[in-house]
Amino acid sequence: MEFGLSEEQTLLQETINRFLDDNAKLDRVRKYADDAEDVGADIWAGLAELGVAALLVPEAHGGIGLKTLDAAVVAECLGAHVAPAPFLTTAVLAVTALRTAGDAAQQAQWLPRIADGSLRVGAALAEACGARGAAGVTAANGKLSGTALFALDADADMFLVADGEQRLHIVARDAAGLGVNPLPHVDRTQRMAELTFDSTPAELLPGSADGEACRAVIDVGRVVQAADTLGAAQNMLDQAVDYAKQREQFNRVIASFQAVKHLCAEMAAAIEPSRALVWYAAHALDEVPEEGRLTACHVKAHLAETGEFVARTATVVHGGMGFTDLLGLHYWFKRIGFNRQTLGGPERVREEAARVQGFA
Amino acid sequence: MEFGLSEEQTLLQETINRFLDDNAKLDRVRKYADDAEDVGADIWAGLAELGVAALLVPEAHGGIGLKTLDAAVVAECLGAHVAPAPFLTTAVLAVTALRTAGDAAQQAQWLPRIADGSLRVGAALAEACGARGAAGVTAANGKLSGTALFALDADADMFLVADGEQRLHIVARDAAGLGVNPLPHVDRTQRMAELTFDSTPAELLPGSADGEACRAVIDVGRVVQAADTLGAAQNMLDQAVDYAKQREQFNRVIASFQAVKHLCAEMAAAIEPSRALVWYAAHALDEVPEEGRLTACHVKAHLAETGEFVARTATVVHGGMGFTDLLGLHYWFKRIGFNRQTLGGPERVREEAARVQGFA
Amino acid sequence: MDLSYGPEYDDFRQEVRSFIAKHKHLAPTQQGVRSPRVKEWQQLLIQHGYAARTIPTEYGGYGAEPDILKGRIIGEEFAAGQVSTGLSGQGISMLVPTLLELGSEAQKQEFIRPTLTGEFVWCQGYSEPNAGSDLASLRTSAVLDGDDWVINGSKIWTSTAHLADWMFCLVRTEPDAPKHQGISFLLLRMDTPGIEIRPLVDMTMQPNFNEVFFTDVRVPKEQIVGHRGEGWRVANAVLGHERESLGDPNASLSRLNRLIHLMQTETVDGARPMDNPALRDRLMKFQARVMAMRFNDLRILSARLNGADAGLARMITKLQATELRHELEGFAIDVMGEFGLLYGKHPYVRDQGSWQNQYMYFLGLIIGGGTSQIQKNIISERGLGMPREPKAIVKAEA
Amino acid sequence: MDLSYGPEYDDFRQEVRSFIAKHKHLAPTQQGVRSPRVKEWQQLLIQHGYAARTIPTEYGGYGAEPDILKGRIIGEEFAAGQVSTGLSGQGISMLVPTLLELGSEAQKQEFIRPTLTGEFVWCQGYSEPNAGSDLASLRTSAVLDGDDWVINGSKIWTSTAHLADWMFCLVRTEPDAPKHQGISFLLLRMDTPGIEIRPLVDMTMQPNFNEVFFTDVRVPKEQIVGHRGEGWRVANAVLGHERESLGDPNASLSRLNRLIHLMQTETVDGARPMDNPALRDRLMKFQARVMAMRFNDLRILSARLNGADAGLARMITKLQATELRHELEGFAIDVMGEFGLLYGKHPYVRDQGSWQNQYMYFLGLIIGGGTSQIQKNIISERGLGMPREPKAIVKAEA
Repeated sequence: MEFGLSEEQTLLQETINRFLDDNAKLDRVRKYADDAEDVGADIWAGLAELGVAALLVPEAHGGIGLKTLDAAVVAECLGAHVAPAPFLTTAVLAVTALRTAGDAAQQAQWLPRIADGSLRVGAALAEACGARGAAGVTAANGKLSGTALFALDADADMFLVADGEQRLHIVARDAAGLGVNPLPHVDRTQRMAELTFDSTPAELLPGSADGEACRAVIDVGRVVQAADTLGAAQNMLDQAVDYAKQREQFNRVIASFQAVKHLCAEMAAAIEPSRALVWYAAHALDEVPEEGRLTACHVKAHLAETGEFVARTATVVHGGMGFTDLLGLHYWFKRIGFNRQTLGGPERVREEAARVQGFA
Repeated sequence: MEFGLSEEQTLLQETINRFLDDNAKLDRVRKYADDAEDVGADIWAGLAELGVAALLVPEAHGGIGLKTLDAAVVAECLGAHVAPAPFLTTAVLAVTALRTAGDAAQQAQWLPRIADGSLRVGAALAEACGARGAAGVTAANGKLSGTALFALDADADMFLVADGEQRLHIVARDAAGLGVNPLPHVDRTQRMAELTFDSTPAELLPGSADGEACRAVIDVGRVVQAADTLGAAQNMLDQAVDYAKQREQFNRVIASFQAVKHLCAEMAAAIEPSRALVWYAAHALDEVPEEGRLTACHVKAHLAETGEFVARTATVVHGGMGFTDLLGLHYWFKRIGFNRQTLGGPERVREEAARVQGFA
Repeated sequence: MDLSYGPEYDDFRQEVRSFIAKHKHLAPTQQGVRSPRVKEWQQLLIQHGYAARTIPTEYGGYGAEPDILKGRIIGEEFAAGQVSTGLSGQGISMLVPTLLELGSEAQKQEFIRPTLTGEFVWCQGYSEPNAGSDLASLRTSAVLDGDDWVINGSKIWTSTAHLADWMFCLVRTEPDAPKHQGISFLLLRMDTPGIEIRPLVDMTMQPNFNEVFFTDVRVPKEQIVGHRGEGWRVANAVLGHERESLGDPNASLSRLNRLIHLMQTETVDGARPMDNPALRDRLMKFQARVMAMRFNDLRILSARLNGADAGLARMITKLQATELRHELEGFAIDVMGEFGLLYGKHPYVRDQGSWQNQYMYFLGLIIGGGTSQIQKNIISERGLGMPREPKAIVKAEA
Repeated sequence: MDLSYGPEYDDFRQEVRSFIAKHKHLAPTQQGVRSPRVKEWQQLLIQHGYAARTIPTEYGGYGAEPDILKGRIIGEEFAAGQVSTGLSGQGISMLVPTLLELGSEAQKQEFIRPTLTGEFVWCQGYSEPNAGSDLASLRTSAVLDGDDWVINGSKIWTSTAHLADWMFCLVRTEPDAPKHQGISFLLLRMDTPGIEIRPLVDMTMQPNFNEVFFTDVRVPKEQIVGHRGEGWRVANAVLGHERESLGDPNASLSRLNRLIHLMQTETVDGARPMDNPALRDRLMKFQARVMAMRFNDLRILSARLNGADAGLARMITKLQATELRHELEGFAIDVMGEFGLLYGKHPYVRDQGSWQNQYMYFLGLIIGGGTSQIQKNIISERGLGMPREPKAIVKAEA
């Protein structure tokens, strides 16, 4: 009986955090955020060197063959550092899609390149989580047409695309008829684009015909994204506590005011059970399959709420400094906000949780 | 331009409060709560003497002919004192039903007796606000059959009853085939009963055929009940502040702890706009008919939420003493809880608010 | 992450199940501290190591090594079998561990065995009307007069005072010492002259608690645990345990499941509450919170197994669990509407009125055993390292 | 209860409407404190009494008797006509009333008219990096040297510093006095040597504010309003007004209506967000809150008309209104999902990104102008008569 991270996972956490402490400091993040040409290649290359890109890739394909909980550990580190890195898309969503639905040739072609960090894959799954407006992609004869709004990782080399029947396709960035239109949004640490398809050649992942693979990819994405939110929220609490211990008003550090203390206590009280839920949901996806989808929905929605509460409260504890760009606290605030809306907003995901149980 | 209570209304408020201060002290309320035989006749007689029973009865029928806002003022006083009195049922619901849907003979027969305090009318409207289980009443040939759950005022002399088509009927307590089965519930300051009908003679209010009268009765009931909650909530806040100023822990009055102060501030911040909403909703029912139903729904739901928050928070400020029966704080807690569920719970009423605007 | 207990424990679980299957017919169906059947059942449990498991045999226990998982398995299986786990109460849960840690040998010999067998029923006398959150300001005094302590004052929130043979209590014996150092921990018989017990009705309208008044109550001077002035330390040796036990996540889960059942069986205008998307959305929020607290509890368990402290995960439990339960019970009342208001004896009352009862009772638990305000102080100070409030110069103006 | 303004005011409303209809073509379509069109429009408004309405004619105003309802009617009609109400800013809203109340005759003559006409644009220098909630601990110093004050220090949150001709500010002139009594209120030209302005980008990524640094900035000694050490009182003469203005309930209503429009026009999987009952339920909660705040505002207005203080109804406005707006804007983002994240220039961005912008900006307003924590202190102390926190003996341990 061991509910928690293993020694290896703790070591992984320390390794990634140390790397990000050194290589994804806030000023590096700002540089990425301010400069559209900067794709954060150095950060991703460094992470790939540490095995992050290869984490979920099977050993047979040059990977490490770890599990969702390990991915959650990494995501928590990335969220804590608001690090720009295509981890969720490339190392989690694309790898899961290929493993679940790719044929042997596809796996052999792409998984090793993902594992060694040389291939970066974006993910256009928004329509499978609630298609906005007229967006949507249709597939026929190996070609895609239509629009995928809100693809994650605008800078990818190729894209994983869900069509209107939740089949999964792989499209090269330079494929004929593919348009990649970056969408400006609040969280400048994660880039999003609209993809337009005009009879664009695509490769179907053959195992995705019944839509189940797409849903499995979304499940793991939601869990890993929740872990990213967890890391961001924990970091905001840490920053708030540290700031409160230094900032003086009325001849006292504000950390000695009961109102400030209670705000911090409420954040901690929201975060701790959320952490346990993230761990369990990650564990369940691999080990308790009958609970996996339900806990994936719940962790997505619950961390959206925890994150929103912490993002607001930690900013308030910082007072005016939280509102300025000076400390950069807003990068965390916006990352949490981004994670809330992508891959399914909270009401949507809760309704899915009800449906999984036959309640709706 | 005058948003608020008139001098007459302030005077009314003072008069009622003074009467209740003298005649409905907590120990009197306890006596009523503990003794099933005590119908609170003294309190109601005294209130009737002050014109409370006659408030909404037209002058032509021996009443005072005042308006919903005046009734809200009285209800706020009653809620503040958790006073047992059939005001909502007799003086508001029944009078509104008779005025709106009764014929001249019915009005002449009953309104003067209501006005002079000699006739007490209960109200069985729960099914019109969401029929639970198989409950419901059918009407045919001047007779009622079926069950009305959760009739308000178990001690009434006659009952206003909504049938399954939201027509309104008057049934005497001693009518053949009427069963009045008291239902034990948490709020012992307001009594509720199940009514069973077995070909029970009833008098239809002829103006209620299209169901609109029933809905109008519910509208005014919701507003006046919200005012009752407002009074109860304000009183709980007042008690909490007073208690916090006296109670000492850690060598300080607890009112000097920021956490306690902020809980009280949050209650005040919830109550003040709620008061304005109660006033406006009451005003709108008479003077801004196009907004009346919408604001009646909103005030019911909003005061349910404000009330719940204040009931919990004021109890917490009282600490262990709030949990005991010693101070009787729970009478307010339970009154607010009762008002939340009767005449439509918050989700139900919000959905009605959406429907009124064509949103659902 | 490994949520299995391992083969050794699977075997143990089987043992427990066999015991339950074999002896279930002997188990009492009602709690009642004086019933012979309860006492016999308790004796049987101790013999098999399912009660008093880690108490040394010389004091009447089973004498097993502490094993958190075995303890948990016993709890799980007895709950699953809906079988009584024997006697409980503050004597067994608080006094016995206290005596084991800080009692004299004579006290251990005198009190532990009869407490375990149910011969001595105990109540706890800590809180006073003016010493709640600030327990250390308690005023009930004990003055040494010859060979006796003479006690005057009163206690409140004494849950089983009317049933108890004995009380363990905190009294002020050193009025001139700083407030935490002036307290002693005494044991006294409840039939001692000068004790008056008044039932304390709470908002659930049940006398769950009592007030106890002391007028010149004489207690032999050796009935002190630890030394004079050490009572605060003695009491705190086991206080932490109580706070955690308020937040049993399995109880929340079972309430949630019961609520789901209600939402699928009640109807409003012919539709089930479960068919109402706004209510369903609220249900899903609660389900996620209940899950999160269950896994948080596993995390704490896991830390204890490793001899570690779960830190914040443990500190937030009482705060979160009591608020969750209160809100969950309140939501069920919303789901039931007027049916949710019913309370008392009536065929229409759902689930014996437990929703209203628990809605109020858990508000009491939000307050009791360290209010949510005190919990937040603890979390921020001990968990987050934020400074204590500066001491006040003067009493605040009233 | 009488929500009509009465016949006199109905006439006045007609007048205002006629004016707007007749002159609307002259109104500036963009704010810009230096644009000649804005200044001409301002002049026209003052002539007709729609700007500077109650400022005496001798100082360049219209010289009308104060009439709250007429003021409100002007605001309502200009808003309805979507026509600029002329110049605004802290010079007009804060400095002019301050000078009228506490300025010398010379100061009134010198500053009010050019402020009203837009010749002098002002910024406010109150907050400092280490003096936010605790404004009175400000450290920017002014030392009298000959006929000049010499200022050193810095200010923050100075919204229009980069556009302003003048600043009114608080500086510490009596370092040895108790902190509230050591402050003076000075007026200074922004082109004085030694002033450096740095734009302060906030979380909306816009430079809504500035930092202003003073190095040996010399200001003629007569540019003080009130006496030395009276600055705190001078500033507070009009501070209360700012807090209330943050909570305009009509703005909340117009955002709510815009949100309703969105919920009826956006689609998810082919259905409108308005068709989602969980979102609809949330919308209805917000609608009730917006309504309640609107009527609360009417109550405050009504009290002002009667020369009374609306008390708690007024004190809770800033707290409630800023939190409501922040949450309402955040809800709209939920409604829009990923569309709600879009921000910047792009055809897909809804409503010019105003939902994200206002979501963040109102979080800033929850913090600014007295954080919610400070507001709750004020409500509990001034509104509910609860005692101030006792003074600390020592600085808390860090």
